[in-house]
Amino acid sequence: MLINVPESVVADALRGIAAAHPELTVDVENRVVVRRDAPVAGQVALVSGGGSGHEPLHAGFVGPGMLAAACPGEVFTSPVPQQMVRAAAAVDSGRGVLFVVKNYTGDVLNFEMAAELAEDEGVQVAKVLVDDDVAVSDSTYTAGRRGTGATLFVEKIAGAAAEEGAPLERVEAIARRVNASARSFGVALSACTTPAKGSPTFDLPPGELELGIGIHGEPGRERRPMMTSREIADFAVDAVLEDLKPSGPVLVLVNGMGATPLLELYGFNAEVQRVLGERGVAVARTLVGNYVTSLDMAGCSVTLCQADEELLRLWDAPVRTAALRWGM
Amino acid sequence: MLINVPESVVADALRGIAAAHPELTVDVENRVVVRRDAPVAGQVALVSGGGSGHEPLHAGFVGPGMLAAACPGEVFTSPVPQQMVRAAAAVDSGRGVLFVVKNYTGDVLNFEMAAELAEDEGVQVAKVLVDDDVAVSDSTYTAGRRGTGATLFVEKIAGAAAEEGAPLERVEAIARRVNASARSFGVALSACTTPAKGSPTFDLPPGELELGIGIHGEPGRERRPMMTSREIADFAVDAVLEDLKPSGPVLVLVNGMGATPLLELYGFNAEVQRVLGERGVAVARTLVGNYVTSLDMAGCSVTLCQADEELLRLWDAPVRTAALRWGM
Amino acid sequence: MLDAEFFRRWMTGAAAAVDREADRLTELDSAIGDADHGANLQRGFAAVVKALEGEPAGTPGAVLTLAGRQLISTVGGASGPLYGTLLRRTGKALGDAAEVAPVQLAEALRAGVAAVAQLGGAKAGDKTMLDALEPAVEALAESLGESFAAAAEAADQGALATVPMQARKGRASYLGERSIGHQDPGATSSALLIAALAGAEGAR
Amino acid sequence: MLDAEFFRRWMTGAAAAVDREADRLTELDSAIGDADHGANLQRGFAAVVKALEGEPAGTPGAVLTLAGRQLISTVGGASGPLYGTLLRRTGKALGDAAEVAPVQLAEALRAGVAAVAQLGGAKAGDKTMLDALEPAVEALAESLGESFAAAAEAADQGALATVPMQARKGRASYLGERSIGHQDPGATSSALLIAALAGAEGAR
Ligand SMILES: Nc1ncnc2c1ncn2[C@@H]1O[C@H](COP(=O)(O)OP(=O)(O)O)[C@@H](O)[C@H]1O
Ligand SMILES: Nc1ncnc2c1ncn2[C@@H]1O[C@H](COP(=O)(O)OP(=O)(O)O)[C@@H](O)[C@H]1O
Ligand SMILES: [Mg+2]
Ligand SMILES: [Mg+2]
Ligand SMILES: [Mg+2]
Ligand SMILES: [Mg+2]
Repeated sequence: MLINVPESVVADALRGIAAAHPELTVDVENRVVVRRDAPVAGQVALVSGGGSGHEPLHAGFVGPGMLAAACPGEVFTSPVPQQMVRAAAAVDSGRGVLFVVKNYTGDVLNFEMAAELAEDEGVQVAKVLVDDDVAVSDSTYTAGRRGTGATLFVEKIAGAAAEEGAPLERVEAIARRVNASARSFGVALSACTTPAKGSPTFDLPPGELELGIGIHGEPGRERRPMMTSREIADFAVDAVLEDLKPSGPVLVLVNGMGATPLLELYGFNAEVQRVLGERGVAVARTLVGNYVTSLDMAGCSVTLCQADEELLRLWDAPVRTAALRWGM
Repeated sequence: MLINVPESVVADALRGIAAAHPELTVDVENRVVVRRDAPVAGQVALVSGGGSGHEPLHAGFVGPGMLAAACPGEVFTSPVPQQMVRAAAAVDSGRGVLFVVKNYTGDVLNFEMAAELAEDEGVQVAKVLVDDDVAVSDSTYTAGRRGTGATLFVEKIAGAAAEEGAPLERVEAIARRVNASARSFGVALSACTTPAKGSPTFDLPPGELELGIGIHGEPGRERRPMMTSREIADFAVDAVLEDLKPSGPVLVLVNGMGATPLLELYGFNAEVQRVLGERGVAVARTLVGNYVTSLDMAGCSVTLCQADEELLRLWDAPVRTAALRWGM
Repeated sequence: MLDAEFFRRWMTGAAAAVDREADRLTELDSAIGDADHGANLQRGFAAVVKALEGEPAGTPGAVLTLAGRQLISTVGGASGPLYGTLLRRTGKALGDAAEVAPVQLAEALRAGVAAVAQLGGAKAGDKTMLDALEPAVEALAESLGESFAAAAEAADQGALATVPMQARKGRASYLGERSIGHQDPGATSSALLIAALAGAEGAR
Repeated sequence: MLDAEFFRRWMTGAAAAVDREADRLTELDSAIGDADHGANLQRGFAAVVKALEGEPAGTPGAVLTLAGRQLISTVGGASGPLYGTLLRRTGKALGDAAEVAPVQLAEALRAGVAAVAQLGGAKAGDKTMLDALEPAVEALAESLGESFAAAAEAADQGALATVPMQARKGRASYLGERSIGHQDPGATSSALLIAALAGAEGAR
């Protein structure tokens, strides 16, 4: 690993982000990344956060048209409430703050505590829970579906609505609509190595893969002998479609887990597009890259989001962040 | 690996690029990626290419303000002359074409043949050789320095000059100036796995690293016990500075080799900035990310480019490609 | 009677135990979670010890609420708010008496564990820290707060009993049946916490 | 005399040898290069065989120039232009005679190898394909073009002799002293090419 000591990876990364992105205000000690012009008068502010190790999520999505602030926790560990409280105070223009929370017990509990504390301080807070991972059945036997790739869609699209000046209830409603319209499925071709553990989080022989993984280096629901890109695309897309049943065109995110070469990821995208074509699903936009990662895990995930005209317009709206940028 | 069969990885990736980027024209069969609006009247056109496996280089840099076309070869194998001939014909507006060639025997020979053939077809061709890797001593005992991270600087800055309408000699001169002002040094924390070989290209135990690697999965000049991010930054930056001796502010590229998590790469950037500060080198701009990769290799490289006002202005100029985009 | 010193010893002992067992906790978490439980608690209890060092003796309740707040503000993850709530609520239930009777602690702990159950929505058998905490609280109550050793033993047994369970809460639940056969990291750290309580008593 | 059929047999034999030895060539290239030499030549010679199948018999010169053009347009890398040039120049030197004498081939090959040396700027001892090709051409010339077997033997020896050399051209040169101790992949494939020549003769 390219680190100093496991204890300092997050602080080190924040210093590195600060140096590379003068358009961000980085509070290294308190672990809050804020767009420099915050609070922006008249705008609802989106605040997200979660464990580190998923970069560019979330700090790479801070900027005009997307997040107002991000709160990185330790690696794969949700941030503590104080981070979100501080972030909310820094970005609230008086029009309220939307917390974008990936559905993990830790994130839910810490953001919940933060919301209470921030409201005590007079900030109006709404929350949206992202839970798009169809590999987890949403039942009383689980902690509910995990938040994975759809987080990018929620943050981009609701962020665009906030940038347009929409009020908190509307930004929240749009965020919920995006989450409700999006589903993901992920596959690991290797485990990942966390700084704290220093060795792969699980054993996965080269000839096997894990289907239905999350983004925390955890094993998936099922292990199988290695499949081809074509077979993986069939499996992942069908898993998503079975649950989503889109009636119109979709946004597609073909996401790398961190160590899958872009060459392979684009090849996988070709297969994803093929299956979608075979299933009669029209594609409105496609994004390919390492956006919601799991450190150095090899693998990929597919997220589909059914997009009506409004969502599509907000998706296309200008955005200016470290990892996602267009139109400005 | 996330592939179908090794033989089809490049074609598969090109189909995936075509699906994700409607703003590019992708000739899958002939392996040429062209910006859709080419040829652009009044503009010199930059054409680059090289072996695949370094994505987003080069196809991810095709678009307004950067390359007019890219020619991807097989994995780690330079493209064949016909690709560049075809690309040159597709993008030449009559003002000539600049071939951006990384200094490897294969690339040099194939681009050379292509230049002859393209000139036979009436295209005015100039060439710039990128050879920035200080790990290789440039002597009669080597094939000369490798072209690595500086390629991004050359393509961006010369591309901006071309976009402004500069004539071929000027675009060529600027490209040469960027290359002459830039140096790189790379480090591998793991080998990479090529589709054709299917196993790591060399054995590197977890507790060791290779100093002075290139971007083709080849071993470096020297193997050492694992170093910290801080130590690696000291070593890499000093290796570059010893050779470059910059007298003014520099552009910094902190580049991941493919499998190094962005979290670690940003942390490494913090260390790179620290050394530069200690050595009294001013930093004008910093770019952090996986841009010139070696498939799934873990590791990083540092490229510094001394930047006068003109180069800085051209660096800041708008660019709109899959991997590098700002201002439009 | 148990004074503030006793509760400080408990926290210091818990911190030492977590330090010693951090790798094992992380290893357990890497089998059915995300490989951070050891590091999480190490960070948290180190902060607890540091905060306690900077504070005057105080009361039993103050010691635990301070510790709870430290965990909440330094651990993150699921275990931060849960353990933080456990200690804060237990501390609050102890009020501001300078000394508390063991039976009072037994009662207060029951309230703390109930708060954990409420916050996380888990119940016995879900393969969580509750599977160690609830038996410990029961054992302590049965002995009218007198036998911390029995509580520690019950917590240990409870942690062991998570091995054959299928997780229904927390990250391990994502694994479905594959969570079976592994001991829950949180239940394991809970057993350490209760063992540290017994240790604090032993040192009286 | 050697007719077009002979040269087709040479190319087909070379393609078969490259196919058979592809993994070994790639393995050698992974030690001091970029692990693609086997795949490169497989792709190239498959194209050669396919192109030859689609063409009428032609002349010895036409067979080799066609093969050379195929290599240039399908291999890429360093070896594509170099082997392509070798075969094209050899073919050109043979002119458009329907049959050529072995001594003519020896002469033509010498011209082809010289063109490789000129294009790549390498010379004997640089640890490249030239270290197999040049001894082969010498041996052939010495036997007045009569002993392809001697040429193959010389090429083999030449390839083996690259083991202790430090590379001064191509990718292996980046390794400096670490390139010592490995056989050069290009010299190895050159030995296969010359062995295929001997094989084509044996099949006469
Ligand atoms: N809803 C819950 N109720 C009670 N305990 C829980 C719950 N969810 C998780 N836990 C406990 O938390 C432990 C994991 O803690 P930790 O690894 O620190 O957090 P995270 O899962 O966020 O990485 C689990 O082993 C389990 O005992
Ligand atoms: N300048 C040169 N002159 C002659 N032969 C060369 C030269 N450079 C490389 N070679 C040969 O090419 C071989 C490598 O071919 P290949 O692996 O196909 O290309 P690449 O190095 O581009 O991957 C080397 O083993 C060497 O024999
Ligand atoms: Mg965690
Ligand atoms: Mg090659
Ligand atoms: Mg955990
Ligand atoms: Mg090679």
